[in-house]
Amino acid sequence: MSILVDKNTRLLVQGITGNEGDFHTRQMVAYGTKVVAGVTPGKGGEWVLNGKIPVFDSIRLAVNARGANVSVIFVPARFAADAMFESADAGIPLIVCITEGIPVQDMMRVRNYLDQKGVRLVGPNCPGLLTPGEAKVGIIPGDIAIPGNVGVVSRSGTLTYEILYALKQENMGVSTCVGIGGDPVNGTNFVDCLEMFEEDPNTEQVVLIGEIGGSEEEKAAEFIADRMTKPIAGFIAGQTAPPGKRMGHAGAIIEGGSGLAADKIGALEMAGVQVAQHPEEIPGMLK
Amino acid sequence: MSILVDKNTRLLVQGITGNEGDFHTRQMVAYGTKVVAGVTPGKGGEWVLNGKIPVFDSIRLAVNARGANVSVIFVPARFAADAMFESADAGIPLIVCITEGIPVQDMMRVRNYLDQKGVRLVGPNCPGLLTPGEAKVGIIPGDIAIPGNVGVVSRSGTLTYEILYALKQENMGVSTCVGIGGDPVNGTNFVDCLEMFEEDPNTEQVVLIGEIGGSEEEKAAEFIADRMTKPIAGFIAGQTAPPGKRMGHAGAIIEGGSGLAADKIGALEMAGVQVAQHPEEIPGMLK
Amino acid sequence: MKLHEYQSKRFFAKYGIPIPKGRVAANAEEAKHIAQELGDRVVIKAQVLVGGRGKAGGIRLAKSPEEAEELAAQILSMKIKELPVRKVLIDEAASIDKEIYLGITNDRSARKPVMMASSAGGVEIEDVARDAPEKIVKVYIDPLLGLRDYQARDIAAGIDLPRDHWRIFGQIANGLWQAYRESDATLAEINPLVITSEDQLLAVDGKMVLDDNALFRHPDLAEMRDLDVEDPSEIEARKYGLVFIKLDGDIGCMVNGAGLAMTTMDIIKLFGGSPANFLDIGGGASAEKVTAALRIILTDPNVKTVLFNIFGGITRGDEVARGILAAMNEVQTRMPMVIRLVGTNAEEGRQILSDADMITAETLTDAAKKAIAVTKGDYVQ
Amino acid sequence: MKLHEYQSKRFFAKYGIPIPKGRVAANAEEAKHIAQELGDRVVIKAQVLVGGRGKAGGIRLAKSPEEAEELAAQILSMKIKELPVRKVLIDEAASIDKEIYLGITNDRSARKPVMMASSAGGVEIEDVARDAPEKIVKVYIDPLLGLRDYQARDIAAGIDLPRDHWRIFGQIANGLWQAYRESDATLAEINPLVITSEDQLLAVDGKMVLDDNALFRHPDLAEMRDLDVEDPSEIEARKYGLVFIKLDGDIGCMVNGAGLAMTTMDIIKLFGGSPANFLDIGGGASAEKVTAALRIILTDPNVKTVLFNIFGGITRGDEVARGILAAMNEVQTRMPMVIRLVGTNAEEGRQILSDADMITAETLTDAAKKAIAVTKGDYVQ
Repeated sequence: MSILVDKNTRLLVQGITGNEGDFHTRQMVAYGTKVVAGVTPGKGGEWVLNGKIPVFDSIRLAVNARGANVSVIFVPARFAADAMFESADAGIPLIVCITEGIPVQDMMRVRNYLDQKGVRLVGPNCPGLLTPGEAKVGIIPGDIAIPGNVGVVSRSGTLTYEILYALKQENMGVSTCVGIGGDPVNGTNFVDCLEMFEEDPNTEQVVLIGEIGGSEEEKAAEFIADRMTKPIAGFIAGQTAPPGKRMGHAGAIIEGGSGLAADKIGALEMAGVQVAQHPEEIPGMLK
Repeated sequence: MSILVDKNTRLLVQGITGNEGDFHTRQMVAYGTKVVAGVTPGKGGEWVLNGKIPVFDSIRLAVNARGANVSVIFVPARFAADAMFESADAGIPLIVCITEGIPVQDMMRVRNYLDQKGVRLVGPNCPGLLTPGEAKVGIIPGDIAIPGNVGVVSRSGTLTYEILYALKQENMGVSTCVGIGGDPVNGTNFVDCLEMFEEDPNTEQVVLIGEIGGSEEEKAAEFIADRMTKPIAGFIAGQTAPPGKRMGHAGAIIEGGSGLAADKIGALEMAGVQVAQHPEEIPGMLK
Repeated sequence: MKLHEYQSKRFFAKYGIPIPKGRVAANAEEAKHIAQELGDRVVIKAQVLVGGRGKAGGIRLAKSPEEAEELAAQILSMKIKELPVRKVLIDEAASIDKEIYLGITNDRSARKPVMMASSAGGVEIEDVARDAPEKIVKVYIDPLLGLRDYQARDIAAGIDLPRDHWRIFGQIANGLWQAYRESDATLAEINPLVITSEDQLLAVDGKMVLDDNALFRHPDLAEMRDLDVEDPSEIEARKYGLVFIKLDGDIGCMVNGAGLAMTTMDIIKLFGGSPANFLDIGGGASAEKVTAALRIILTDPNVKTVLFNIFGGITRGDEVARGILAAMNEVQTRMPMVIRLVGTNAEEGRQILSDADMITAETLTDAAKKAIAVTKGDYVQ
Repeated sequence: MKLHEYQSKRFFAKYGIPIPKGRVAANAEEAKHIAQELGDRVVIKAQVLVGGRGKAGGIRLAKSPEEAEELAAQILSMKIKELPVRKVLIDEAASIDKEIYLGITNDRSARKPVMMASSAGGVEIEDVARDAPEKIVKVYIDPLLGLRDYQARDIAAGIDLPRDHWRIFGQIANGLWQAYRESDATLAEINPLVITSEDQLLAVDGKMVLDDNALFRHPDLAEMRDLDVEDPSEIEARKYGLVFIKLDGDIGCMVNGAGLAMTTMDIIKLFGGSPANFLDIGGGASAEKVTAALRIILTDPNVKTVLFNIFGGITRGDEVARGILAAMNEVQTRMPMVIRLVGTNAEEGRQILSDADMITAETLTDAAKKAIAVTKGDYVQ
């Protein structure tokens, strides 16, 4: 068991013929993910990966022909909003958007539209999803995690890999790892993932990796205090970040005294989360 | 029993201090409708109808103070879309818009937004609702109908009165009369009303008054054939209307050979509806 | 309200849609000058608000300024479907490889704008819809979100547009959406959108119909209204807030409410008469409106009788009757009148009118039958 | 990206927001001319992209063109929070009866734009939020629908604006929404929006912050970027697609990934060191990017050690190591380097780097401790 993606995932890749799309499609296929179709407008009719995967001009055509149930987006930022609208309109229930640098007003429109349609979005500006041994949707390296009972949710990319790697060093396995992304307006948030992990019978404990900016960690703390029964270890990046500066991620910024790491750590600890001083402490905090 | 409005209706009047709003509020109150508040931006704090009804600057204030559950709109066409958005955002579940002449692109935005919010709209460009003996919401003259078991739904105004009047002459009573309005894009349609009448234990038969333009009568015919058990009498206005001309109502136009009265009459008759040659035949068709 | 081709195309151009170089002329000399400026081959196009200009000879190709002058003179002296040609558009002639249809209109069932395209351009979309509906591609536009890029691509793919045109087609589709949106149009149409022999996309003909109810937002567009297209009595009626549509019968109708007005026409026909018009005087029945309406009806020489059908509703019947009498007094006509009055105090109203020697009726059928009898000269009191 | 006051106000004016007459001057003489044109009393305002201009003496009232010249000269010679004043705005002075705050920003929790207003204008909204939050009125805007008229009225009522100003306030609020929307702003603010003693509403000061990610849609606005506000190394870094933020420690950091880069800084601090910067070199670790990043780090004279933290992920560790070596070769520095490499082929990578006399580490803590030791001069191999 797992959340969001598993061996029943039938994946469609938006922007499959671009550099990123091509490279990561190979990685995903190599991992065993069922990639059923690609979409690149204007390249419909081609086949990629040595003729294994058909390319379509539109999501609707791809869905009709191949029955995809998850879409992963590698298209450039200026086309990403349209890509999400297209997927949502074609009835894809789960969209994973890897693309970084999408205008925030685009994301507000997309998120509000997707909410109306009941479509789940992971990202944007995220590494995607990994259910070890079953499916890899996005760019998380497949070889740094083994199947197991730890659910991982994170706003970060390589920092997430760091955690997965540290867990693997201790021979601890992962149910699903969700990179929710570093943008200020995104899809699935911490609370959504915690709720799914709480429900998932195969997840026995959870790692939550937050960072400065926004208040999603505080909301997660509230949810944890109210609803979570499974043990949680956490880490918050950016304790030394200066205020008013975007720390790489568009969402990682301390504004008007809010979004501080200290506040987030405090809130999580109050909710009973063990907060690590550095990522390498995490495995030791889990049972 | 009845549909949409009854003695539990707590009505709010948008545009209560205008000529139309003032006049019809008096009529509605005289009929016994519970008018709990009025809204006219900039006139909050006043009281109208000899100090009986408080006026508020906004719907939210009115709803908070007086708990309205239906809103009726008498504001000018250029402000009507905003009035509907405001009511919907304030949580009013049923909006009745009397205003005529609202731009159709406004109505497309309003209707799509209201659908998202699950808000029901009756109108615009309609005479409103009358549940005889219980509530009058809009401009249907109260004295031309008596309580009874005939449900009436109509796209027209005075033509509807004509039917109510004809029924009353024969001492036949009405459960609820719904004027759905003559605009091409509106809220509640024939099928919605037929569905409610079919469910309403107090409605035993239905009168449907259509006119040229659009295809709502054809859809009604389909619904009647599939789902209605109660007897229906109908009338379609505009058999002599020339094509390409808007017959007063923005929606009453024969375009590109569609929207013809003959097609609508044919469809209804196929569905088992008795279609009258003129309105005065209607009472005789009912039991 | 319809815009002329040249107005529509200019409006489209504001939104980045490529249109041919061209200008409008009101006389042959101007047409010659414009043709000289534009160079070799020009098209002279009658600017009238009806279809079928081409068949009527209102669109001609000129190969020299002199020919342009001559053809412009011819076209400017024409009437097309009874409408005088007051202006011609002189456009640079395009060499056309392929013609596409692209339009947006309101879909009332879907309650959304719909963009339609067809690879069979240059003919009326209604004809394509009838003869080859499979050639029409449609996408519905979310009115809160607008046309999305992928939808434009879906259309391009659907009409088999070569891929190297997709990008520019997307811009044109988006421009057309913006034009439709910003003008509160009910129709915005490029027909044909051509691929030229230089492989460029070009909007060769354009048409816009605006929502009369939204013209308050577009005073600049409202000014473009061409009154030629309308019957003078319809224009006159609009001034008084009346809706009047002329028909070819002999019984003038004055009714409050559009549905009831149509019904009144229908019932006249049903009993063997013929309505001379549709006329909705709207709510109430003020002396001023009745006067204006009566004057308009009486401009029609075919009218032999006037049938009033007023459902009093909230307005009292005696007041309506007095309004009618005041109007009669003002207009001073000997035209026979049949008046049906229903509602509060209707009886008093009918009495007032009877006393003034008018024919009154209680039911709709009665009123129609009396009006028909009067018209045929066999009415007996 | 921030716009200057004069740029923001000009942009607002396009959307119908009333602003004072005024122009920008780059020297005192120009300032005098502008003051002459504008008449009696003018305000001279330093155009710098930091708050606190007023307190620093960067906003002054002049009662004559001569005084304007003098004050402009003074202000143009100032530095405000280390930023040189290169331009002054000369505005007609308004007589102010009341000051209001009106702004729009993104609410990340609500995922919607939020319009905020306060009757306590003229001070920073953050201060109002802290000291008198009840004075702030907020409405959330549906991003698909836009600001609705009733929402602007709700705001006007909420800040107790006299009713005779509601209509014009509605226009200003709608203009501000349009300006925010059309420019992809993350903040659009009028502070103060004043009621003048002539009872007019006037946007006396304006501020816009644009979304860097959306500048591709706004080339005209992107051109307005004022580079003075940024550290030169941060500007340099952007050219190479790097994100660099200078800090005041002595351990230079080069990390792939923003979260990991923050974590690297945190861990340095945790073990008693002090990071000299945040630097995210993004995905992979190409020789070109590493070279540029290294050069930027080395421009900081405080840097005593550079810590590389590269989580290889899909990129192979030996390739990363070779990239680093190539960069070293290019830059030619003797700065001590501590390199932590994880991922596929990381061991091979570390071997390559060891062979080249660099200090390598396997864990993050190990790397941080080694870098600190090197910096303090007590590193023992």
